[in-house]
Amino acid sequence: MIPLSWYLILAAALFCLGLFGVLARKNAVAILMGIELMLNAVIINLIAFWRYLKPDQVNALVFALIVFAVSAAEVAVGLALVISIYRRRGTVAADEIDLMKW
Amino acid sequence: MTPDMILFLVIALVTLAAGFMVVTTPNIVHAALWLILNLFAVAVLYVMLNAGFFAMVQVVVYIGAIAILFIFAIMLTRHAMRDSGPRFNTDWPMAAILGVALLAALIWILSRWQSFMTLPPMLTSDTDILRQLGQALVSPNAFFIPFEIASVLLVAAMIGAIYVAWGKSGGKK
Amino acid sequence: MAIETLIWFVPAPPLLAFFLILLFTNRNKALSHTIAVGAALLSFTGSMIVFWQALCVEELGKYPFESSINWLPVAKGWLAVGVLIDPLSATTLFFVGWTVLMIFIYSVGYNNYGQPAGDHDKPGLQPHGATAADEYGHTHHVPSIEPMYSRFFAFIGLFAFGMYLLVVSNNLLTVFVGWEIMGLCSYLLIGFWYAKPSARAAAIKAFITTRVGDVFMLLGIVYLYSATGTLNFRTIFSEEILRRLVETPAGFLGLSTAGLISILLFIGTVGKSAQWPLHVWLPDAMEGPTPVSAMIHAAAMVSAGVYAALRMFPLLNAEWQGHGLTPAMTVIAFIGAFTALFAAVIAVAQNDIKRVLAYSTISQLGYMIAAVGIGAYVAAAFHLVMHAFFKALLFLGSGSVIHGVEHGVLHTGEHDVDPQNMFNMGGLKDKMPVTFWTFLIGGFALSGFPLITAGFWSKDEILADAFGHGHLAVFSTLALAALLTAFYTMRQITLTFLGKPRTESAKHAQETTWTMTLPLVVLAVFSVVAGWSGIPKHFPLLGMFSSNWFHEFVGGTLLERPETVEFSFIPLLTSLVVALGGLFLGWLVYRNVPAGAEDPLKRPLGMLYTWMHNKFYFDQLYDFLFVRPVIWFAEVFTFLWMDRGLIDGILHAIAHFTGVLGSFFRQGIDAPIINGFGDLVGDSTKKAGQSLRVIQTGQVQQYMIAALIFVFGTLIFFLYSLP
Amino acid sequence: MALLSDPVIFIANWIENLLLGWGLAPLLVTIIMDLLGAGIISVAMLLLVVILIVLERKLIGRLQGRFGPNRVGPYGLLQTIPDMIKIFTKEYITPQGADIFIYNLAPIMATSAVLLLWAVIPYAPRVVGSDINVGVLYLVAVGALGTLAILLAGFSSNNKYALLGAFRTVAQMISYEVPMVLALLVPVILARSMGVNEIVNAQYVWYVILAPLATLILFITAMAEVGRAPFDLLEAESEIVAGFHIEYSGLKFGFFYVAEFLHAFTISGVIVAMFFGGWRGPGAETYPILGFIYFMIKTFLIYFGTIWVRGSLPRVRIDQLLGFGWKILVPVALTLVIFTAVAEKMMFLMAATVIVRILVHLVINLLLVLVLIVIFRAQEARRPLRKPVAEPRTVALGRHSVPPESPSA
Repeated sequence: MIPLSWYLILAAALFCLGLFGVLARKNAVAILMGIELMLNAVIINLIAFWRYLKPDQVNALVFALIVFAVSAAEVAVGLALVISIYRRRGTVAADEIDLMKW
Repeated sequence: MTPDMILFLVIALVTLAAGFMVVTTPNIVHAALWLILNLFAVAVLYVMLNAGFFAMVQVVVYIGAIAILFIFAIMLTRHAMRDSGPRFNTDWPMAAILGVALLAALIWILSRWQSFMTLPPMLTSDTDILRQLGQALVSPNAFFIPFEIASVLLVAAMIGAIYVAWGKSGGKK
Repeated sequence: MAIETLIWFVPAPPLLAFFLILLFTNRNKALSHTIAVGAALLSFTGSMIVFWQALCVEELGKYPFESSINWLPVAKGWLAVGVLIDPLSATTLFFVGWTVLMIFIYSVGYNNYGQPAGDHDKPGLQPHGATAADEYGHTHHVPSIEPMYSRFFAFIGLFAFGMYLLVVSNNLLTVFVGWEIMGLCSYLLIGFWYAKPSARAAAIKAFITTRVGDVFMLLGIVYLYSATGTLNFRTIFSEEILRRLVETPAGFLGLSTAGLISILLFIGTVGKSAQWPLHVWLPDAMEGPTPVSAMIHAAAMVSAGVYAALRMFPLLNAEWQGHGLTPAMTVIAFIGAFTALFAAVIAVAQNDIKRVLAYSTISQLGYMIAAVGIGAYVAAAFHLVMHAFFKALLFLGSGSVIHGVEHGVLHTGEHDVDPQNMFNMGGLKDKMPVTFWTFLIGGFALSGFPLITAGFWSKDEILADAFGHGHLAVFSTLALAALLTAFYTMRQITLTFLGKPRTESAKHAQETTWTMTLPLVVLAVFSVVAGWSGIPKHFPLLGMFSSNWFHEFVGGTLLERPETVEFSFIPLLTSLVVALGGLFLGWLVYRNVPAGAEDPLKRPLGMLYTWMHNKFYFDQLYDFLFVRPVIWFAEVFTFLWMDRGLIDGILHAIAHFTGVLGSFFRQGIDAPIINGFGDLVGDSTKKAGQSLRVIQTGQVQQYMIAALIFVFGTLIFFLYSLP
Repeated sequence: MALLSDPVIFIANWIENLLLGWGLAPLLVTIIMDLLGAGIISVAMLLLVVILIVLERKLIGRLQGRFGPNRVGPYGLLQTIPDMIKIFTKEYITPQGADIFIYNLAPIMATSAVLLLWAVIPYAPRVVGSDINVGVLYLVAVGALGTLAILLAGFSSNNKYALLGAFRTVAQMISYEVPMVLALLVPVILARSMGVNEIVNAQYVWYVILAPLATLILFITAMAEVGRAPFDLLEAESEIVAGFHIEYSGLKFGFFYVAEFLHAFTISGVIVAMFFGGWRGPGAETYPILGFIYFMIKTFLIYFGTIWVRGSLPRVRIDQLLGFGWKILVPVALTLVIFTAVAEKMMFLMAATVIVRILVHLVINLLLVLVLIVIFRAQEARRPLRKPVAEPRTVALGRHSVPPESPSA
């Protein structure tokens, strides 16, 4: 029997990896991938909590579903933004997209 | 050390390794592939959590839609990807430190939680959780509104994505 | 429609016409005069209806038509304005309506409606005629249409509004408003041909001179209001208010309040009715177009003066016990009588046909004022009406004559001929028959030709009153004036119509259009028949047919009906003698004056004639006494000394001081302290921003890192603050 | 007897008991059994492809008025053997600048994606790879894998035609996945379950009768998914030389080749399981071997239908393809799902009999078909006829054909 902590630690590690990706990657697409990793970690957490704490209630599952929907939407819009930025500026490097600087 | 523990460790290893590759590999296409592998592993985790439905949804949504979108985006921005610059930006050590610190903090906080080491309760086989989920999603006194809002969000995201990506040279797909 | 409401609407149409013409129809001449005459016709109809209604009421004097509305909120309660129709105003309304309508119609012809536009006419100048080619190709010089045709009708429309307002109003305030409106219009109309310097001067002269009177009248009104707290006639003329006014002394020359107010108001009348010593503006007012002259002298302004005097009659003779005049009445009677004689004397020596009429107007007004002065209320009103008719007739007739002669001038092309000088006329009887006969009737009426003309009855009544109440001085003065009146009237008629034409222009003069002759005929009829309404009862032979309706009717205005004087033959004979004698003398002296000859009276009278001819140098006197000092005061004292020297000096000093102060503030306080502080804030902000802006790299990931570090800080803080 | 009536289960139980007898842990035994079953199924399917290839080539030949392979073996039935040998012995060409890992991964993914489909399709009563309760979703998910494989292949082989083909494929597949999922929802609604096994078990009446329109849609979309004619744009030789697998050679190409054929067959199997009652047939419960036979027969019939379509219809343009998918199939499928769901719910509430249920669903489908036909007519009427570029002329002189006029004469 696997204790809950394993899943939680796994999710935490995955989340931190995604966070690192988001913070450190140059490529905007890669940043979006990092966000996907973080969302996955969240979903893992939700489902693990459902399984271990409230297996007879569907709330956690509903939340997981909504996280799915949100992540899909986020990826669609994010990638569209990346593509249009690429169209306009010819780059997808996050640190070159700094028009908002002083 | 039961087999499922071994299985879990293997899967977790795959997951973390794939995730690490995702955030570190210089080739962005490989990163996408590692992401797919990572997603698969996560789907297997769902299966191990008796959430086969979510495993399937994971595969359909993430691999069938999101990963494909990623690869599309990568290919549409390919020769920006081709220029082999540094994979990280200048202050990646700070990011690494932050990540590790966050992990430590999370683990520390979790370890202070009393039900940290709980074991999974036995699933009563007669309860079809999927049926409950479906009914909860459409029953007005449960999660009907969030469900609808999520669908609206999806539609809005679709329209917005098409609009944003619709440059002077045609649409995205 | 209730009669009171109708009264409200009587003055409205001309005002409406004024605005309509001025604002909209200024371009379209036909539409303009249609609107104006239509408005006059409306007012005329209204006033006739009102007059008829007034006739149908018994004891109108006690129960007049009156309605008023609250207009101005004053300290306590409201200042009410309203309309009042009592016998006096009804009668005035009657002749005002007729004369105004006639003058409007006349104006159409006088301003050459239907003629071509002038060759070189300019706005502000009289039309100089145009060349028109007939079907045979011959070019004729024909009169040209007035360039400012529409404007003329707008002005006389406003003028008519003022007159109607003055007549129907029931309180001194609106009377004064109408009064001033007429003053403005007289200014505008006398200066109608503003390109002529003489017209400009005359306009200014008329305006200023009448202002002098108006100021005093305003003083009187204010005094009256402060004394009684009301301006409504019937309230003022109530017993107790009059008694209070009489009993409270004014503390000025021992006059009572009533007396002082009367004199102040009367000065206004003097100004308006051109009594001596404020008579000088009226002859110069002849610079305006002839309908204007008629308007001013017959229908409107001067009558307005007398009308106001009659209106205030109960106040004037408030403290009068029947015989022995009050100081106010003495002044009035004296000025009236003197003006009558004085103006008549001047009139004898004038050559300009319109000036003669102007002076005769002054003297006739003198008659009325004198009548008012001696308390002959009904006689004054009677003469006012009659005079209005025949003087309007005379003026319009003279205008017609001038027009005919101008036509002749245009025809012959001798432009040095003054078409208004009687010595350039003569023999027009055959050229312009209608004008001649109507003018003759008017002249006889003016000179009081016995029994048939209206002037005879009115003038005779005044004389009878003067004699009957034993004011022999007034009586003799008026009689002498009557003699002179008859004389110069006959002189005018003879010089103008009888004898031989003295110039080519006179030869080629021709009768004017129907729009000008029709009013002449109508007015002629009135100036004959109107007089029969006032034949005294016990006049020999005729008296038994007469009911002396006018006396009954107008006399009813007053609270105690004035009794008619008992008949005596002396005034009757006097008037007969002076009228016929004057006429005969005039014909005798001027029956055959050859062309280019000078006035036959010149040699016998000698020095006196020159004085008369120059109006006793009153203009020069006023010029020396008032105009020059005022000009000096204005240009030297006020402008140079006061304005330039004192006020500007003070102002410049203040300005300089302010400049110094301002520069001190700028240099000493503003720049170093306030600006310094502001700049300090600004610079420090900028420096801070420059030193801080390195944080804003524009790279979202660094932002996220910063945010996360902060989150960690808070997280750790809270975790350590946990138990 | 049991062996004859139900060989698969019999053998499975035997081996399982044998292993347990060796004293292995039950979990380990299950794992071994699963692996064994998976291996058997994969091998069987890959061998089945041999038959499929011959069958298809012969049928296409017939449909096109020629003989097809007829040299090797009786009737050329063994034609595939030399082909296989040839393909095995070909050289592996790896284009320069190709992404080796992905380049090699793609064919394996393509084949395995097809093989994975068989994990949830029941061949016979109680004979199913794994009876998961979200089988339909599993089918869709694995279909996504195939898409991914093609995309990777096109991308990794560093060839613009390959990339174009991949893009086309992905666009086509993603467009047609939507109506396919909707069409798959209809049997799910009817059977009130997402498990393929339950759906098959619930088909006392074949769902093709209850939902013919859904069947048609699934058929069309399945062909599009597979990428067979008339939807074989991913390998439109006239436009993009050979599509995504232009750079592949030897066995790697063979993988794609096999994958395509097998995919078509698999989809037929899915259609059968969804709408044609799967293994259902007279006596199938008692003799499961019959069920297997029924299933194969039905599947081959459907497969024959696909071949027939492929042989008969020309290839469509890409815009026609996408327009048809998005403007017609998606709305129709959506309407159908809604109507079916509502009708099903109502009849469930009023406890209607089977006959009424069938009739109502039939009426709904027919109505939709009618509306569809009306819409088609309207569009046809609105679209202007394209005038032909040139008059068709007989090139060869036939007996009745006039001689072509020469420009000089």
